[in-house]
Amino acid sequence: MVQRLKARFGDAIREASLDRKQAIVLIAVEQLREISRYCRDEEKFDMLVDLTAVDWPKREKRFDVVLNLYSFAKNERLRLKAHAGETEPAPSVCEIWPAANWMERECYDMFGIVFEGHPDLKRILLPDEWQGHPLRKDYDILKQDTDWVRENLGIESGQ
Amino acid sequence: MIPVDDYLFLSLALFTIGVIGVLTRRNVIIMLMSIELILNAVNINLMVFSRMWGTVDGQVFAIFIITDAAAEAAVGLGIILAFFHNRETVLADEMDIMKW
Amino acid sequence: MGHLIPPSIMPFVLPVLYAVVIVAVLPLLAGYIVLMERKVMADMQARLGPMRVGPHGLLQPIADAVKLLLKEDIIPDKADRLMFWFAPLVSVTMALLAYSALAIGPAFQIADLNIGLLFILAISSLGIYGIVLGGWASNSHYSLLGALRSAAQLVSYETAAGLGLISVLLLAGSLSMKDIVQAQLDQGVWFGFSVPFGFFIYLVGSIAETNRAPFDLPEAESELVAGYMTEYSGFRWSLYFLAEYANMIIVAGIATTLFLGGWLRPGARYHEHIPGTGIEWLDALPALLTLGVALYSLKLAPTQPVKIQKIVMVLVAVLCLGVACVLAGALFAPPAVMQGIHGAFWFMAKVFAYIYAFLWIRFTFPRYRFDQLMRLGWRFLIPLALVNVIGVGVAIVLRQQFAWGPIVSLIPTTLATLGVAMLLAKDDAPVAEAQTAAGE
Amino acid sequence: MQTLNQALFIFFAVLAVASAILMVTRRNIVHGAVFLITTLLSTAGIFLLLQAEFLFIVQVILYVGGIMVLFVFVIMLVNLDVSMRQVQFNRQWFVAGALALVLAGQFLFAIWVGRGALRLPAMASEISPKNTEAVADALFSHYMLPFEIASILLLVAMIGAVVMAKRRAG
Amino acid sequence: MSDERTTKTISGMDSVNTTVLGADEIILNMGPQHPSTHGVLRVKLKLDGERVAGSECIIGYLHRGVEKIAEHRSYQQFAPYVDRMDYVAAVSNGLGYCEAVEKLLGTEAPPRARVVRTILTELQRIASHLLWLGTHALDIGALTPVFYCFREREEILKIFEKYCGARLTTHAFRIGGLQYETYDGFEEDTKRFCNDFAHKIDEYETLLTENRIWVGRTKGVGILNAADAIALGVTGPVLRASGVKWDLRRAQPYAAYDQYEFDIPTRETGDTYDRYVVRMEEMRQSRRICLQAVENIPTGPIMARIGKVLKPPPGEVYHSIEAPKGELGYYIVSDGTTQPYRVRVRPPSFINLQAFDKMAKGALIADVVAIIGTIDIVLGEVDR
Repeated sequence: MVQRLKARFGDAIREASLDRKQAIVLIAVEQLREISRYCRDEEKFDMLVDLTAVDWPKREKRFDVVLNLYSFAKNERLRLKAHAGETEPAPSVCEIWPAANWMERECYDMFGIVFEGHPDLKRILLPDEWQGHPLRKDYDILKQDTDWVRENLGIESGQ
Repeated sequence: MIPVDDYLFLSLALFTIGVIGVLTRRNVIIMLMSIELILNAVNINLMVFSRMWGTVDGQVFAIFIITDAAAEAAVGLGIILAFFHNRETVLADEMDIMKW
Repeated sequence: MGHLIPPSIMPFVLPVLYAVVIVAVLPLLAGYIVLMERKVMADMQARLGPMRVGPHGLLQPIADAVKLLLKEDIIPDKADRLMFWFAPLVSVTMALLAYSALAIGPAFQIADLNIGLLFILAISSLGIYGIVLGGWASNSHYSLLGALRSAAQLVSYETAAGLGLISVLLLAGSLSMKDIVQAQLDQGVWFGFSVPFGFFIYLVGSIAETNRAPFDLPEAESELVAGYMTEYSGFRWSLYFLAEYANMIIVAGIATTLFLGGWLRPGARYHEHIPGTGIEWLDALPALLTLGVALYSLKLAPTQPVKIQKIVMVLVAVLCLGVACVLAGALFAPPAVMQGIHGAFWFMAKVFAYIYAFLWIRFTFPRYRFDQLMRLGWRFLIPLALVNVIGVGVAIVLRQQFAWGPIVSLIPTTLATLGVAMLLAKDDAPVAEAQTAAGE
Repeated sequence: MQTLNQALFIFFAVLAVASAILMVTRRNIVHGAVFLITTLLSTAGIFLLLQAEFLFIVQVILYVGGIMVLFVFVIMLVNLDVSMRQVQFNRQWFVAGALALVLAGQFLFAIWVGRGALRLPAMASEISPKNTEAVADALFSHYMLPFEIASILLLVAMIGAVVMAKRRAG
Repeated sequence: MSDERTTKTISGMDSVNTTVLGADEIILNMGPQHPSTHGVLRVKLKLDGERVAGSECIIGYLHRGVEKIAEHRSYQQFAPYVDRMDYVAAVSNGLGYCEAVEKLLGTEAPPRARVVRTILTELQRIASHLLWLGTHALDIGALTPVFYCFREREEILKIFEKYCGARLTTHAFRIGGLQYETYDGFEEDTKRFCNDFAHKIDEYETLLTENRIWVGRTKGVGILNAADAIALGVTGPVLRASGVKWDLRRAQPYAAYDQYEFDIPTRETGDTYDRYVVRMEEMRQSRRICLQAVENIPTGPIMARIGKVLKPPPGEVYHSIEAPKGELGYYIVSDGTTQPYRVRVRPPSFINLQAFDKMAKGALIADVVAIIGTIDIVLGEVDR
């Protein structure tokens, strides 16, 4: 399956590996949308199980956008990973799998990854005016957007 | 033998109030209500004379008037609703065009 | 006693007395129906219901009443103060007024109007104003929607219930409650059995009319949060509550008088007994029943944990014992008195049975959606009622023309209405898909 | 019995006239509607005084229970508070009022002339044929045709209302 | 939902009636503390008269930042947090997490532990479905089923309490196996529960399934066809009711599910009634699994031999199980230290709730309540 992918997209496929018997394919973030469309149509990965991100602050392209796919026909799972930088936006896969809508909003809310092409990209879990993205490694666990808390809840936040 | 005049005076009073209501008020619903009032005044008269002659024809006719009032109210309110829906107003003065 | 009171107001004394009794007893009765409802609901749901206040929660209604009186009475600031105060008043007065024509026992009736039934229908149809104005005056979006919905529901189900009643009136031939019961005695059959569909339609119509059970949409907790009663609290809210339960009792009263033979003892036809000799065993039933209740509460008294609960149980036992003696004593009194007392007992027994049916239906059926409710009312109940009325008319003609028996002539009517009911019910079910599919 | 009867009549008459006046002058339509309901109920009371029980019931059920519910429904659906602020009386209210009073004067004169001529029979203790039966007989014997015409009238009104509602909702 | 058309209020009296008849939609706000939103979910409904024109779910009221906490806790310390997410089905959360970490470590729980885990998870599935049935029926107006369901659920919670001391957030499993040996009456209790549960289900069926009003209120409401379901990533009973025969316990068996046979109920139209039937059938299947499992619980150790301090080799794993609400997945990235570098939970309720907007379009207000109930969401899991 990896050969077919390499034949189709050439160098966009960075590397393919197996970690604990689970297939992982690292791809270039620019090609994310085309590769996702390919996986869904040709490779029958018709369900986007999960879309999330992992923050590696030390790398220059710090975010890993991770897509877990599942194919009903082949009863197989595939994980696409793409390195995305802090500033440049990642392509949104909402048109391919509508399920990605809320997951991408959560990634934007927690990590600050901007998904261009997303119909309504705004915070989903935190209040809209909240400053900062909590799941980033540099966002200390005790830190809180104190001014939002003070002005909305009227209490001096405990931390 | 009670004189008939008290009832007639009463129905006259209601009748005049109804007419004043129709003529002076701007709000269409109040005008419709005043018409109901006038019909009611007429009913009282009918009842009095039916009681006087001892026959029930007056009462039967009163029933017909009430059914007519019902029909008239239904259609009248339908028109008001349709009008309000389009022009957002209920005042007689602003109902100046036939087709909106 | 007659000469004591000046003759001019003599005819008014007895009705006023009855009226005072009813207005006094009603809140208590409504309170105890609430307790009965919570107890029945509890045992249907495998739990106990109110037990804490008084033995087996017997004092719960008093506790509720006191709580409601003490509760702060909030009026929304932009509410229309006059209407806000006036609306619950309307619904309570209408509910109480409707009692005047209700014939509790042969003797116990405030006013035997010869248009008794129509009078009650007219007055209860005025109850709508209490609800609609209440919803309007509290000036909140939710209560207005609730008020409009309940008004629409009441209006449409009133026609259905009214038509259900007409089919009985055709048989009874008169509007006055006393004559209807008399007709049932003469024909020897309760109208509930001779016109089963009329009874069914009236049952459904009355449930919808008092906003209960599957039709309690106006105060459906899940969406409109108590409908028109949302903004009311404290005493005002209890007025609405009292009106609802009073309506329930009235509707039960009408159903008992028309369909279950008012104050007639079951098997009343063989009633020609001579006082003091062949008293049918059925007559003794009321006395035995109350005696049983008295003994049961006596047995329970010692087991009550708290001292005052013991006293209350003993009190209840004494009360029941007294009622049992009165009922037993009446057996030997002249027939008029006996009929009066036993009549009242049987009437109340049937009313409570009917209300039990209300409660039972309330706890088994989920709630109707508003459009299904309307569709059931207009597309199913009213046509069925019309067919029923026509059927009964045909039956009466048959009876006069070919002198069939009262029962025999009604069988074709019931079959015809049954056929129509099936026909109507069949096309009801699949409508749900079509309608939502269209909405998709 | 006579004094009670007179007292009741005066009570109903005063109630009717007072609430009619209030209805016409009120700025808030809902109050107006409630006052109209009191007027209708008091006229129903007067019907009772005139021994017309069936009419009392028809008035209460049909008029107050039916038509007025329609009115209250419409009042609630109509945007009320804007109209409350506008001027309530149209410009020519003075001329209209005067004309109405002139008309009333003529009627008054007509009644005044015939004062005392007509008499009501005494309040019979028990009306021989019950009022409802009598009305029913008349309705279905002499007035068969008008009865059918009335039903057609109602049918037409219903169809009109439905068409009105459907067009609006469509 | 960008054009925020709120009702135009004319000066002075906050006019209630402007839009009751008006053409423009009204925005009805089913606030966070609405009685029937199963927790703190706020739904902004755009209403066109009685029909729902559009809806937007606003969540986040119960967000506790579980994933952030995970990065500062060791693997064992994080296990109790997992129960707090879907507090209605805590046991299956625990199972998912423990199995994910075991996969990360490359070890396997011993057979006895796997079977006991299966039994407890299936009991939890029945308990979760019972709670769903009770509250769902209550929303639609049937007052009685909720008490029957809670009476049965009480039995299951008693078994949990006897086994691990806690009823709701049980933390029953440990990474590598089980903490406690099964108490001696465990088999009898489960058998007794399963036997008398059989006719209890029939009791609910008679109360609701043929009930005309129940059918009227649920049939044809909130329809979701198979294609939309898959596209929206919906899983669990909601997906099976739309006609997709897929269950992780059969597709990718975990714990001891491969040893038992049970069938997967599916329906075609995917409306509220079908979801109700699917879940009722699932309760019966879970009961079957429990009975088969209780028959032969293998003897042997209940804990795999792993050290006190867990230091999984760097790398990542994604493991998912079939929770009562749908596919519950754990994506754990480890950097070799005792604390996980990143734990991502794939919450079934969060993604199923996304399908709410498609189901609610065109429905009536009363149906919105039924649709929220039928997706069976728990806000703890939606907000994390």
